[in-house]
Amino acid sequence: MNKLNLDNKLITSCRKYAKSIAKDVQDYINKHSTVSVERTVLRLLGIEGVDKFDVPLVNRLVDDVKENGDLSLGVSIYIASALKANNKNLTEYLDYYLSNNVSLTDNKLVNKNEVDKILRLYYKKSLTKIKKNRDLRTKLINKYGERKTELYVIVATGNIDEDVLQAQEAARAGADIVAVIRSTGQSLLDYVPYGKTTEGFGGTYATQENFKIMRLALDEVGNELNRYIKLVNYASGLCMPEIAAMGALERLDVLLNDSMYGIIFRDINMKRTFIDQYFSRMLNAYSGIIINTGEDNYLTTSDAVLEAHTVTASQFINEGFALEAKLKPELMGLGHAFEINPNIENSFLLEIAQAQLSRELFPKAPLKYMPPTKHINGNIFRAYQQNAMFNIVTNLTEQKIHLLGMMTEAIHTPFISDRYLAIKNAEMIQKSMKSLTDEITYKKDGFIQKRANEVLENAHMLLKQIDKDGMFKTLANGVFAETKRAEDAGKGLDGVFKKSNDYINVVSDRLEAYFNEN
Amino acid sequence: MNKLNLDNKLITSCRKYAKSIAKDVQDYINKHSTVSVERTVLRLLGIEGVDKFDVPLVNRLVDDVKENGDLSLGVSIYIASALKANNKNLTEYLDYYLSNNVSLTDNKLVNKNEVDKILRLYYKKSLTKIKKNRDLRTKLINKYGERKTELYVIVATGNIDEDVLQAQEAARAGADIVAVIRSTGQSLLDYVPYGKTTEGFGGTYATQENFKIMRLALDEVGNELNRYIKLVNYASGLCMPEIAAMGALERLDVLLNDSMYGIIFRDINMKRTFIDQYFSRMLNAYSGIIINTGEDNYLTTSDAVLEAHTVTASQFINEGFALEAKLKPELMGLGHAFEINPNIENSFLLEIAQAQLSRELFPKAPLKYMPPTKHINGNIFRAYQQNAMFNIVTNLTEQKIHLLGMMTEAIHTPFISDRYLAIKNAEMIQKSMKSLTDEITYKKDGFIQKRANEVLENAHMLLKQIDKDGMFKTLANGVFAETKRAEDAGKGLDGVFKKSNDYINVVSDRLEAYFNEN
Amino acid sequence: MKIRPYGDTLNDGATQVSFTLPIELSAKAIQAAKELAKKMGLINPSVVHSEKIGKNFSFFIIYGALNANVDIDKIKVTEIKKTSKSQKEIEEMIKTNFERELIFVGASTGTDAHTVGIDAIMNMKGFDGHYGLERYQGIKAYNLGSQVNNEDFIKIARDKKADVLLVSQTVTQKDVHLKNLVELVELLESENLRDKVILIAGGARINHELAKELGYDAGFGPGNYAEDVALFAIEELIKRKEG
Amino acid sequence: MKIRPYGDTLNDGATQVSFTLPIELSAKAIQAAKELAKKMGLINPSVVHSEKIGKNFSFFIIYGALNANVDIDKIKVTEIKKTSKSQKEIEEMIKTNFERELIFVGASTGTDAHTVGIDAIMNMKGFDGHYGLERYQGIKAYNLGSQVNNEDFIKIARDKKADVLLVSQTVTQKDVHLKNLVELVELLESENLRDKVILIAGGARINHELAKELGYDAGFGPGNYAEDVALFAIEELIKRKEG
Ligand code: B12
Ligand code: B12
Ligand SMILES: Cc1ncc(COP(=O)(O)O)c(C=O)c1O
Ligand SMILES: Cc1ncc(COP(=O)(O)O)c(C=O)c1O
Repeated sequence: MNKLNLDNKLITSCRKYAKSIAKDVQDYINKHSTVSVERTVLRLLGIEGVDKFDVPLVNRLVDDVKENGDLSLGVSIYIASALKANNKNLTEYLDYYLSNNVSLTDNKLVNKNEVDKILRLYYKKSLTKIKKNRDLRTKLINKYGERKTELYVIVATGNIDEDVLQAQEAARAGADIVAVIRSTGQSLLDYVPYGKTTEGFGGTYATQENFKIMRLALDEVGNELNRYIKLVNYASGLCMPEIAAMGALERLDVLLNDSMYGIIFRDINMKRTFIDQYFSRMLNAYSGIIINTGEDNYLTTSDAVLEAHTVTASQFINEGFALEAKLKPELMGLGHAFEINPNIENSFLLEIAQAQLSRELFPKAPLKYMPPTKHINGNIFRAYQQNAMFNIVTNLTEQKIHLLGMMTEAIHTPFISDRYLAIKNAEMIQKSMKSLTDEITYKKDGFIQKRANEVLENAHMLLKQIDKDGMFKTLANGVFAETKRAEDAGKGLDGVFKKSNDYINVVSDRLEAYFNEN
Repeated sequence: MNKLNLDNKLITSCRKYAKSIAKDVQDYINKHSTVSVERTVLRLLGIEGVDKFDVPLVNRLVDDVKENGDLSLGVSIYIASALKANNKNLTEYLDYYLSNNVSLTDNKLVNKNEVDKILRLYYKKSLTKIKKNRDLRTKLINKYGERKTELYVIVATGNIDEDVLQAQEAARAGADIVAVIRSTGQSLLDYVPYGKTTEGFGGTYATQENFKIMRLALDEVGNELNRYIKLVNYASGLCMPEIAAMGALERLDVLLNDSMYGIIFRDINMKRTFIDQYFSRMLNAYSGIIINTGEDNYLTTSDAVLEAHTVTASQFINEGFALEAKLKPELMGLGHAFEINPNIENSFLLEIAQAQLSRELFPKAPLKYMPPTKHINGNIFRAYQQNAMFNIVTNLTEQKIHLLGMMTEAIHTPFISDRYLAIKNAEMIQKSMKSLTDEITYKKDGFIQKRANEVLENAHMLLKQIDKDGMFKTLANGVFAETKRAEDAGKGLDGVFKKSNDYINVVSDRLEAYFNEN
Repeated sequence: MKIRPYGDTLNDGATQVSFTLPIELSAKAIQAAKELAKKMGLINPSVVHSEKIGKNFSFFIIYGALNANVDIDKIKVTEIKKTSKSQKEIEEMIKTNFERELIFVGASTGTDAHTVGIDAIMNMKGFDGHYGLERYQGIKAYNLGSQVNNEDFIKIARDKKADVLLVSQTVTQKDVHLKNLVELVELLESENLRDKVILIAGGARINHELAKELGYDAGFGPGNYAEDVALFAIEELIKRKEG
Repeated sequence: MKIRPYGDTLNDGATQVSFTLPIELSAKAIQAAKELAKKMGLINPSVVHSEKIGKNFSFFIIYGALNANVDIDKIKVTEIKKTSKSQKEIEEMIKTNFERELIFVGASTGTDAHTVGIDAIMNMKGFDGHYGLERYQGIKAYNLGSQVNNEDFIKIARDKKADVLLVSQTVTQKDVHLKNLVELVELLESENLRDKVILIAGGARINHELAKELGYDAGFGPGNYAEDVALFAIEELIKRKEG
């Protein structure tokens, strides 16, 4: 795996800066929580469903506290107090809550120390279920084995039933991983839609029921094929930790989980999403779900040659964030992409340099490698070729999560035949070039090595600067994706609050204890 | 260019065997001539056109001698005698010949020594024209420059006017070399059709007029583009040397010229075509026309993995034949192909090994590298990918004449869009991977090196065997392309004759003298 | 002049088609594909490839000769000629004809998060070597970014006293862009603003034809740059001033 | 059941088309492409790609929703079921039903030089792991190779007393294969031989349907092997013996 002759000291220094950058943000995070974090706690206590106005119960409860109580204490204490005061179990209390015009804040608050005792029963059930999911996943993967490079496709019809059909056919065609793309705009909703859905735009709503339906379908087809088919969905957005919880409960295997994506591409407030990200990644860590980060997206708005180092720097920072959340390298699906203009001389060599650099910098990470999108046009034949070239680099540089490019990338979300042809494209490369990476070495100080080292040096310089400026200012400067985002602008800031000294979050307390033990 | 770590002693030994094999056939050739060789002499004396039954004059004259005279003397002496006896120049004599019911053999034969003196005037005119063509080609190539790897496409509409249109558009799209495919079956005609043609099947008739029309068209578009566009046609077949002469006169740049192709794939008698080939290659050598050989075709009937060495062995033999005909390595466009089943594990590595082997064995030769055809099916997207993979190997192994694969290979002769897309495919690879071959080395004794050495060893063993058996027996055994051809079967044997001791061929005498001097 | 698709001979009608049928692959499925091709007007269609692409799906590639032709002399397209005017010349036009800065307000609207298109037209940096409107003297350009809903867009347009509105739409699935574009026109009309602005749409699947149909003044697809848009808007503004 | 092409939703009709038009690229050319697509029955066709591919040629890729559907229950295909019989079983059939060797004569006829197809069916070695007819006990197979003209073919068939004639045709440009195949039938009829043999055609563009139309007993395209051909011929010979 060592083909680039990289400077190890430089790498260590990058990590040091990244750690310091993440730590700085973490200091902020530790003092705050968000409505979404609190709703996640409720979900993990087992609260599901919507009221008669289709408002999710968890939203109603947290909003209730926000309006009528002191959310800075966290929602945990309010629930515990309500159960105790009413002498009801959770189901009984929720029935009571919904049928009578009461507030969660109506009750005398219990002593801080009692909270966990009252709620343990509930969150334990969830955490046990998640643990079982994790064990089952491990068991199934051990049973069936796992490909070195896994083929990842998306379904995006908007209709979960149609998605199921297409996901199963994709698995039969050879896909290892299936992602259900979310309906466009969902990431800006400050609640998670409920129940099975059959309408969406450019994707299907991420709901717990839809997760369940798809998980079942993939298990079914996996059983038919003697393979474990991984399921992916998207956490990034205003409900990051809630989706992480839902994904954990329904045995998703991968979650797109990146605050940077939300900030830059969805204009979500940075404070909000940093806090949400931390809690959601802790859940990912506990549930054994691989995260996918979105550095690849930077290259859709910035130039992939000039701004390559911003991807690398961001990967280091995302690694830093992930480590804060106790995520193991084996779950860090850092993102990168094949986005250099193919009309540039030696662009293929530049792509090799970049992909191999990611590979060598994060040797244990199940890197997510994205196909060309920006320089794909409506010429489906040209696109099919570009995807073949991308597939070659994927194999040459031994990536793990191999998102397949679609020949109709510039046209529509994939048709069933687009996906099938994409899989066959990747399979032909995988098979016909199986040992190619073992066969070849790159010239010492040649074009590829030089480029990789140059990108690493630039990333190092950038990290140093960011460490000086801090993340907030860096984002305001538009360092990533050439998009500027102000500290106090963007969506969802009103859902952020400072934790009081008496703040309690029974789930994160439990998880922290768990991580300390394990 | 040295990437395979080949055994030089083995290579030298291969060449020794090949030389001995070619020499053995040459001994046979030297004693014989054919009707086509004689017709070629007439063509180079300036005889063109057809009689009122559309029979080419050159056929009529040679048949005349065959019937009424002694062809073993060669046609030269009959023409010389006729001119002298009738005291006419050639044009006058031909008029006389056609209007009166006379035979070329009616005249008293001149003294052997007089023949050249009488005819020199005529063939000198042709040879001078050819020399001028050669010089002009060199001049234009020097003026415009030449790409390292030249993109070669075919036109095959059957209609020379439509061919012109498509050839010019191909050049504008980026083609460096344009081949006009012959109408299927022409290679079995024992005469060359005359004049401009607009009907053909799977290709356009190779006629001198069509050559002229296309040469003009390519010069025109080349002038527009500031490039020299090379013109290719096919000599192999029953009229090999005649087409070589026509090609020389009309400034073709490349001729498919391979007796082995005729024998195996057209069932042409081996003696006939060996003799024809020798004379035609002498003409190619004189006119600076690159020959293309057809080893690639073997892999359409034999397995490209198991029979790879037959291609290599045949390349050595064809080099041997070419050297006998005084062809310089710079004109030896030996053929090979990308024909391994892509479903075979590591087939891409096998292809690299084979292509690089050809490259290193014949470092000066403008190798002709053929695209996948056999394992292309009606899936045009898959085909486009296979062609991209082929284009990559072409660039990695620095081939010279790069025949472009068509996505519709399994369907029809190329549409204008097929050709365009094929050129764009190749250009994207050329540009984006420009320096890749300089960047990479193959593992010592790795998969690729091992395979190349194995093929070379097998070729060596085969050459040794062929040297023992002789070419005639070898072909009877079906060593190449798994096709057996008997020494005295096949088309065109009746056109072969043994030269008498008094045989004269003014053109070959002149050429031999020329080669001795140059 | 009537024309037909061209493969390798004039009027051969050579056409390639591909589609998936939601049935298992069989001789019957192949025949079904062929009959569909015939219904498309292909003479002698040849199913050159058929492949099982799932339990209940088969994929077909077909070649045939299209019977239909089209008379190109009868085709009318309202086409905005690509300008040969430079940024300088356009700035000059503004200076000559207007005493004030022209206000352009642009956004990628609705839930659309794609900004590259609108940025290409508006941002300093521009696209493909063509500077964006922000760099034009005489133009004040406000780029509101993406995910701007129509109400907010109109509000800001009114606040800024926009002369020209630029709307970008990239996501077209289930025709979400059409809904969104039409809604904007309706809102503008209901607020009596429609006639007071030049309304321009753009995006990968937008063209002038379509934009006109939807009630816009112009539409720009791929391959257009700031100068094309600026020139159109300014000529239109001059016309309106004079007319 | 009526079916339509399928993209990502049942009955969405999603269809891809590409062709070249013999005119320069322009908005007009794009519109012409769109109108042709409409004439093909595509609703809302979208020209997703257009490219100048020569001085006077432009290339188009189009997606649209096909309006037409096809009723698969009404489709009739005469299909030769691929056999599940093995070489052994077929040899047994011959032994049981005939006292003599059955004579098969095959060739790639006309100027066609492609032998891989006919070899796949006839040669010892076979194809894709299926042995050829030469290896069958009870069958005497003569493979005449390629470029055999119809007259010679018939002469040899008569000499060898052929029961079954196998004709391969690969080159189809300008329908040369049709001419050649029809000529063979006519020659056989004029020599009163047509009824005395089982006449079978094969090749990349041949199918049973087409072969029947041309007056053959059967036609085999890609994906067929010696056993399929042998079984058809032998069942037919038994029928004729009995009938
Ligand atoms: C970059 C990109 C993204 C980036 C956007 C970053 C950003 N800040 O813009 C990211 C990664 C965030 C993204 C996300 C998504 N994307 Co996106 N994305 C693309 C991509 C790769 C390129 C688009 C682009 O930048 N083109 C370059 C610009 C310059 O071209 P353009 O927009 O056509 O602009 C030109 C003209 O049209 C015109 N123009 C454009 N706007 C305007 C406006 C005016 C007024 C004028 C005058 C002219 C004009 O001028 C420009 C210059 O000539 C395309 C695929 C492709 N190759 O086309 C998919 C694509 C557009 N995305 C798609 C989808 C579905 C999404 C998602 C919904 C789901 C997903 N796949 O993740 C999300 C969410 C986005 C949302 N809700 O809108 C689909 C849309 C399918 C469809 N037809 O509906 C596409 C086609 C990919 C696909 N096949 O699935 N995407
Ligand atoms: C190999 C090949 C050659 C070899 C042939 C060697 C040989 N001894 O056979 C060589 C190199 C000599 C050659 C030459 C030419 N070829 Co060629 N060739 C091909 C190629 C690559 C593969 C054909 C093949 O072998 N297929 C594999 C066999 C097993 O498949 P099959 O024939 O379909 O056979 C199966 C069935 O159809 C069936 N079957 C076939 N015959 C029969 C008969 C019976 C009785 C039965 C029951 C079944 C049966 O059973 C087989 C097994 O399932 C194709 C392109 C392609 N990828 O298809 C072009 C192709 C056929 N060739 C073509 C052409 C034009 C030529 C040439 C005329 C010009 C040229 N391009 O050089 C020359 C001259 C040939 C001539 N006059 O016939 C064109 C034909 C275009 C058209 N549709 O008309 C093609 C499609 C290439 C192209 N796109 O231009 N060719
Ligand atoms: C990290 C990350 N999260 C989320 C998304 C998708 O988010 P949305 O559902 O907002 O389109 C992406 C898409 O590329 C992504 O890269
Ligand atoms: C060496 C050689 N000669 C000639 C030809 C073409 O010959 P014909 O015109 O007989 O098809 C080929 C075709 O592949 C060839 O390789």
